[in-house]
Amino acid sequence: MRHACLRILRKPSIAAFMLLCSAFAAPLAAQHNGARPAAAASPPEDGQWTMPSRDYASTRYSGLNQITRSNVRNLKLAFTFDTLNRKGHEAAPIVVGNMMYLTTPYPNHVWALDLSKGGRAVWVFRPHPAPASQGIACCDVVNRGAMYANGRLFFTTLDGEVFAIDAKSGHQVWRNKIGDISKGETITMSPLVAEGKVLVGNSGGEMGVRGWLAALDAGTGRLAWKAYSTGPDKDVLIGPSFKPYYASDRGADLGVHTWPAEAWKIGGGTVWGWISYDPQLKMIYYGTGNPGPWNAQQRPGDNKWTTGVFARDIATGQARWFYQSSPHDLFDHDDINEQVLLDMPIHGRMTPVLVRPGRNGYMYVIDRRTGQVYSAEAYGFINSMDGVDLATGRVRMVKEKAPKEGRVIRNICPTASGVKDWNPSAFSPRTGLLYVPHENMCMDEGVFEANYIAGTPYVGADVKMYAGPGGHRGVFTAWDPVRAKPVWEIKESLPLWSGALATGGDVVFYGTMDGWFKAIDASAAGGGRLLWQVRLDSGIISQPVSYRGPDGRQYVAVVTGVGGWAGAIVSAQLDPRDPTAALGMVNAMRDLPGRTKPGGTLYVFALPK
Amino acid sequence: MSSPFRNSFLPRALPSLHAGRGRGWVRLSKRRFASLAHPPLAPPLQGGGFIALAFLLALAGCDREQRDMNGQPKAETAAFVPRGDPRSAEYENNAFHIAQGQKWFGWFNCSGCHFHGGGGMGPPLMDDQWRYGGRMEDIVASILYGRPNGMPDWRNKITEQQAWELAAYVKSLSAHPRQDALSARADEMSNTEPQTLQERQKVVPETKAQPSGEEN
Amino acid sequence: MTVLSGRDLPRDGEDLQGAALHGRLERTWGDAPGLWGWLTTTDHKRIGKRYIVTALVFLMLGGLLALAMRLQLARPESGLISPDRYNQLFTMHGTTMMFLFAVPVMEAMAIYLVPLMIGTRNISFPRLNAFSYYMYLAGGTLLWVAFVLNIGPDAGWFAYVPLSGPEFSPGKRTDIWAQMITFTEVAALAVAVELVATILKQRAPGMTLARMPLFVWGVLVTAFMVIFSMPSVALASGMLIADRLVGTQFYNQYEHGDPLLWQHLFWFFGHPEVYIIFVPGAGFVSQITETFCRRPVFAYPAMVLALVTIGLLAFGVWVHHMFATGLPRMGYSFYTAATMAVAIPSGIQIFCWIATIWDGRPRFQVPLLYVVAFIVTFVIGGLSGVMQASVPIDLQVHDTYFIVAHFHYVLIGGAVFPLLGAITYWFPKITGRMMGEGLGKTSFWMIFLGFQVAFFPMHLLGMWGMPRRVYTYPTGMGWDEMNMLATLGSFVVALAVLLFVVNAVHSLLRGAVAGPNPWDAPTLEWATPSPPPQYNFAHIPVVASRTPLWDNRHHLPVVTGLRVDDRELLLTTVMEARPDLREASPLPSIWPLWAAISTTCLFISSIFTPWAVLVGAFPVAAALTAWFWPKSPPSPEPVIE
Amino acid sequence: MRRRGASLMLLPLLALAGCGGIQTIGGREGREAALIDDLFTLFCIVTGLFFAAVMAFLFAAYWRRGGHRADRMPDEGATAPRDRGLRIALFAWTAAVIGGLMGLAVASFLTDRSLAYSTAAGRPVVSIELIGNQWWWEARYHFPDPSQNFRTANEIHLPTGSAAMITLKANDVIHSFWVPNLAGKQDLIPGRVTDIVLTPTKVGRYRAQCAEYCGLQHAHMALDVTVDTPADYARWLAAQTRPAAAPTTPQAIAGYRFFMTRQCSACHAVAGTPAGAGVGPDLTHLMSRRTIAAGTLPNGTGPLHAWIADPQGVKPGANMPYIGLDADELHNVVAYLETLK
Repeated sequence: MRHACLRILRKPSIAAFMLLCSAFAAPLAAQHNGARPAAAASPPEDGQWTMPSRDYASTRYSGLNQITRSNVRNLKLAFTFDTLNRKGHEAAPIVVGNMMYLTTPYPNHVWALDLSKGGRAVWVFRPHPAPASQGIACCDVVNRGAMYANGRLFFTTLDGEVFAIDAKSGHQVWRNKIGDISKGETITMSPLVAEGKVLVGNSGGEMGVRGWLAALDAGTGRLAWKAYSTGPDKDVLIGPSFKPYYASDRGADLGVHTWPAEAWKIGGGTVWGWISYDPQLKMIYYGTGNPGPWNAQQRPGDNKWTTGVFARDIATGQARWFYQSSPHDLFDHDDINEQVLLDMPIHGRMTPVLVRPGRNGYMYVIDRRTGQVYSAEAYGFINSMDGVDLATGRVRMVKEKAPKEGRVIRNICPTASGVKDWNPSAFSPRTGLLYVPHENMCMDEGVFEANYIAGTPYVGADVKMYAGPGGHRGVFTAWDPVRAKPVWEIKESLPLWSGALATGGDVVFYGTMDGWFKAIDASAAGGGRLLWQVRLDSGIISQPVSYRGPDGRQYVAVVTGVGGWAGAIVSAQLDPRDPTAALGMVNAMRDLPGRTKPGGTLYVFALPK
Repeated sequence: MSSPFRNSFLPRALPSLHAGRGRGWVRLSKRRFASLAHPPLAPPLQGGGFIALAFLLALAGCDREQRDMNGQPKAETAAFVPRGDPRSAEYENNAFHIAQGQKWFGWFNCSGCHFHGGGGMGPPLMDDQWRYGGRMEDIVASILYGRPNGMPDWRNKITEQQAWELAAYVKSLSAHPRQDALSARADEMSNTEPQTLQERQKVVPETKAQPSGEEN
Repeated sequence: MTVLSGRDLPRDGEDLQGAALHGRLERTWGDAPGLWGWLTTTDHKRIGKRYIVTALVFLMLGGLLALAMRLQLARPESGLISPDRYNQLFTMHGTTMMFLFAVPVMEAMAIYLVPLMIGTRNISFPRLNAFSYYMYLAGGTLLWVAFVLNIGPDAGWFAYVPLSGPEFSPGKRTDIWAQMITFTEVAALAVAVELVATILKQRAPGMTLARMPLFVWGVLVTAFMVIFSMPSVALASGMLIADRLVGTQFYNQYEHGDPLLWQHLFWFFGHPEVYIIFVPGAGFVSQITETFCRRPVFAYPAMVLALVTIGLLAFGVWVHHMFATGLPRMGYSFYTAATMAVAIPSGIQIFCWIATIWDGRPRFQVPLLYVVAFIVTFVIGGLSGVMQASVPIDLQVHDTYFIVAHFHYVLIGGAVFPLLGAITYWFPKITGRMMGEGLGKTSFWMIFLGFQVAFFPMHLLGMWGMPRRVYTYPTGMGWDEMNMLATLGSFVVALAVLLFVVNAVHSLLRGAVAGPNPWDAPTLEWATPSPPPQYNFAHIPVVASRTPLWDNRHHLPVVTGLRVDDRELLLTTVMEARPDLREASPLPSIWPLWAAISTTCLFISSIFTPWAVLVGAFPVAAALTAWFWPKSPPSPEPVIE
Repeated sequence: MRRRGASLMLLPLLALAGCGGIQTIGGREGREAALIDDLFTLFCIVTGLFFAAVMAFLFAAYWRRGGHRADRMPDEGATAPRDRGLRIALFAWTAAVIGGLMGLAVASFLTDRSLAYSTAAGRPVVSIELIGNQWWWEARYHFPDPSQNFRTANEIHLPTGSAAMITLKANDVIHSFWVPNLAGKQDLIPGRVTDIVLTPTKVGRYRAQCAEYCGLQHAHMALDVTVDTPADYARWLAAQTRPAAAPTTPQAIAGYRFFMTRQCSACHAVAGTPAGAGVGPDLTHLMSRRTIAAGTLPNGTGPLHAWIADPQGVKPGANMPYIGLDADELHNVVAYLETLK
């Protein structure tokens, strides 16, 4: 009830807000490229942050504009909250009304904080996931956040269970175990709830699992449909409505015939990243993970439907189209990155597209309706691929950089973690730019025959990563999706593993792995000017959010707690003397233990009253 | 411990060598000698004298090279492996067993989680931190019976001998066995500093098992 | 008679000869009595004898290994020897025969014979010579002690990586093998340098290059081959040790090292190695043929050219060991041609020896019998070698028993038969007593026939598909009978070798006393008493032909005027052997032994830790400093003072 | 001596005599082997002639006991004319040697080219990847549709009359692939990819054996080569592509359960079951093979029992460990394996 009241009360203020925004926007509009979020997928600003991606279009844009380029330097700490967990915190805080919800890494606690009481914990939900699941989580025991819908909070646990809990009381509504840790399946992703479905996929592409995306009924938790990423068409939910744009994706049972016999059963293609939803087309968009094992010589063929993006009907799960960005993936280029749903001019016509910074380093602009690739330009340094052929949709591989059994291939750029890993970018409708936190790293890779034993890693590669050209490991790029080129770049010493946040005050936020939380001038003209930064207790790999607090002020919240694939050297105390540790990431992160320490604290900032 | 030398035919002069027998000295067991005497053509020991030979024998340490491929039944390993299992010494400083362990380490995907000792999904093995104890017996127990925070149990997937060999290899990651039983590198992508050049790590007797997260 | 003039110092000459000269020379050149003298000696004959005996002991040991292998292979699926032990056996057999017997024994014979054959008083660098023997002994002992301790190498005498690398050969087995290589390389290189210097600078006046006995030519060619080929294997084994001990990546294909690098380096040594063994053998054959046919070897220039050609071709054929590795096919043709070309000088030599017999009046005593056995056997081995030069044929017979047969025909036929002949031939020179002819002939026929029975069937086994280096073979392959035959043959050979030893020991004690020249041979070593005095020659002989003793049967011209109070040697010019300089030969010294002991410690401990190289360098440096500490003014002086 | 010479003359005949064997270079059952065998025969004849010439000269010299100098001293004047005859003979001999060698070299080169020609020209119908392991062979059959690919161990099947391209890789140390009845050998070298073309011409079963020393069990690393008619070969392919059938008898079911839950499945794969490990031989069609343990034992109930009960007794050092099954487990597992037809 109270929520409803609040909402009604707020409405006028929102209107006023919008007016203000457009007033500010006027001077910017002159150089605006015309890109805007898909209207149906990005509701007007309500000061809340109900899902990690902020909206179905995955903009991660908060229209709040109290914090501006000119006053951001006055930001002060409003309150903090220690999660008592010292693993990698990748989750975004969820803000609904007066409440903030925080999910932690394994053991996947959910904290409810009352924002009206300075962030005091109201309740904590402990799901007790199986401890053994820690042993099969490839890259730290992370969790990427919960999602709020209809008074319930939906989240997943590492051992493969989906929970729905009552947002107010913290009582469990239902739970459903959909992952099997004995096969190596874990779940780390944040579920997406839309049209009464909870969409969850599995993790474990390094364990020889078979990837899938499941839709559970949001009310009961019962399985509505499950779409595998490999195997026969009926498992992949490919039917008559499947009309991929490119010829290489057409044919019967490609999920079987593009694999060696049986290999598709353990072939990966997990779904552990971001899902976007277009309420107008009723289609979801998500990427599939890498095929397993990493050693590509063990799986000749295109390895459908891994490392590509699926468009599916949300009601039935039936596939509409598919685009494979790395057929016969050589480098673990999971294609699970976010897709930002935009409407933007293509050849002079406003076209519904999704923009996805691919893990392989190409910024794909794909037609949401058909799967046609309009452009795919590199947004980072790549030497293992030589562009995307827009006629066939296939990426052109550089032969010399293809890993071969028995010989290390040196200086492959980008690394297995890609030009950009899971950490999501943000889109600001005010500037029309996409803010992409990403990496600039290269690797040496030596592959060998991997042995499949259920529930154990299935990789077959030794990797050593290191900084790419220039010696910096991270880049924060402002990308113009229409003109398909970068506007400005910020070089960061460490790879960027945190998400980005864009705000209506033309400030973008991101964090670094050594604990700096930074505010940057979002404008194209600003050139990536650093406006403000603060050093926090631990590295940041989570997703900053912005919301309007009960007091009407704009807050910016971020969780520290270094970890994840890149930060495991700190959170799991890996030994830097083994450069291949953590799939080669340790080699690139040897200096991290000296620059930060494990942590797990929520920091909330606001302008002084 | 009963003397393993009872059945040996070494001259009386030698026991002075045994007096200082720590980890480093050779165990001259009956089996050892059986295999020494057994080859049809142990050539005549020319020159040198027996004492010198015995000294060399002690120096060269044949246990280190003994290739016991059999792994025939020995006492069942109990759910936790008691201290002082005679197999500890037998496997820990034996180059062949360490090499076999190295092979199993790759085959059975130990390297998938622990990589080449630096850790990843699993904890590092080349440092001196042992969550569940760093003795051979503890390591074998960890391998065979698993540990709650993610280490799977391998009781039914590998043989006991393989577990002991794996433990020997795991110990060699921290350069713990005799230097002359260690190997420098495998024919794979270069990774850690060769064990032969590493500092031998201390074995911290046991650190309390640390559950991750606050509740376990 | 040339007289070397000089200051008023005691010199040999008309004033000083006979017993008085003998006494003076004995004092100057003699060793200290007893053990001390034994340890400090620098006499090439004493060290040569030690070398020969040690090498022959290794021959016996290697032969025992061969017998064990033949026993195991006599029957299919035999359980007599475990695979682990068998692999050590054949590795030890190959290693012992190649590194501890064949090369050392040839160099040992040269150490003993060359100074005598070219008419000088000692080998050059005699302390190095002593050092080399100790190194050789230490290397061989290291290997065999390791084998007795069940840590014998088991990766084959060729030790192909990655099998011999750190991953697939755990423990110290291969390190011991590789370090044994280092020992024997040091020893062999040292001897090679001594021999080259001795042959080029210490020949008797008048012994121009064109008058050198063919054996000396063979030794010269061999020594150069050693100098150019052995560093290759020392490098290879050094890199192997580094890979195994400190984790370098020379042979790790993952890190862009290359297993084939080993094969190239090893065979770049390994093939010349075969000729290093054969060329001195050919020298033995030439000397024996000459003596027993009463004719100088036919077409001396052709023989010399053939030896030199073989020496050169030896370095262009190594890839024929690698035809199956998949290197570029066209490149193989060159190695086919080069390998076949070796048959040309060999064929010329064979012709010349037979022509010498044809033209002469051969006395078929035991040494010449061995020559005949050599010709028959070596020709078979050589012809089967021509077959393997062909890439397609090699692809079939490579690594089969056909190859085993081939190289035993070449090595036993080409080196061991001549060696046995040579031992019989020079036995009276070395010991002063003749070897028994009857036992000699018996053992000859047993060895010769036993050898054929043992090894000819292996050709067939190879053609029938039996691969090498297998510890057993299945029944029903049709290999059983031939294997049994080979085993029987090998025991006949063993028995014959035993007879040979019995004969040698018996002759040593009871043999007929030989004069200075019992065979009426033409070369200089027979111009001095048997056994030779420590100073070799009372006066340095002067040579005017290839067969000085036949030319001047009773009055060998000599050169006098060398100091008798110092170990003075006469150095001559390289080509024409004109008197050039006199130089003092070093005195006996214990320091070569200490240097060898400290080097041994360094080498052995560097198997276990790389720091040994650093720490161990100090004692070595100390020993070498003492060794080279100048005690008298450097003395090369012109002949005419 | 004479006898030896005679037997060497018999070499070509002996080479032919090897025809009957399943592992002999005189087999001539493949195009390549026949080419090499022809060359081998040529070499035997030519080298045999040279050997005969040398022996004849040696015997002549032996019988002659020539030389007319009773004082055993060389006499330049007297030997000069004789020398001239010998010198001419030496030149003639050298010319003969050179001529013979050149002839052989050319013959060898031509044969080599025609072997290489078969590599380049024949678009291979069969494409097999053969992988050498300590101490067994893994064969992977490749097809344009990768889902048709399958693996087998210690055996290959080839059709007659078409060229088979065999790609060779080594997993650990150097091995060498050699089917003497079909062709020469080719090494498998870690880090390199080599290949060889086999063109079998005659139906039959041949034996290949590792020909490069590869460690402890080098002696027990055989490969069973079956050359089929194209029709039989197609049937075999079809059978191999099928996954394993589910076991039906209670004993086999018990064995299946054991296999899937115990040590077996950590190393071995059986297509169509959860066992997908790749470090040991693929057992999907185990019972269609003639041998087990890389030719160490014939295949069959008894040998399977023996092998599984104590692999180290049969093949010491092999990677198949002693597991210590009790009698029931052993019978069950063998019963299950016997269903893998």
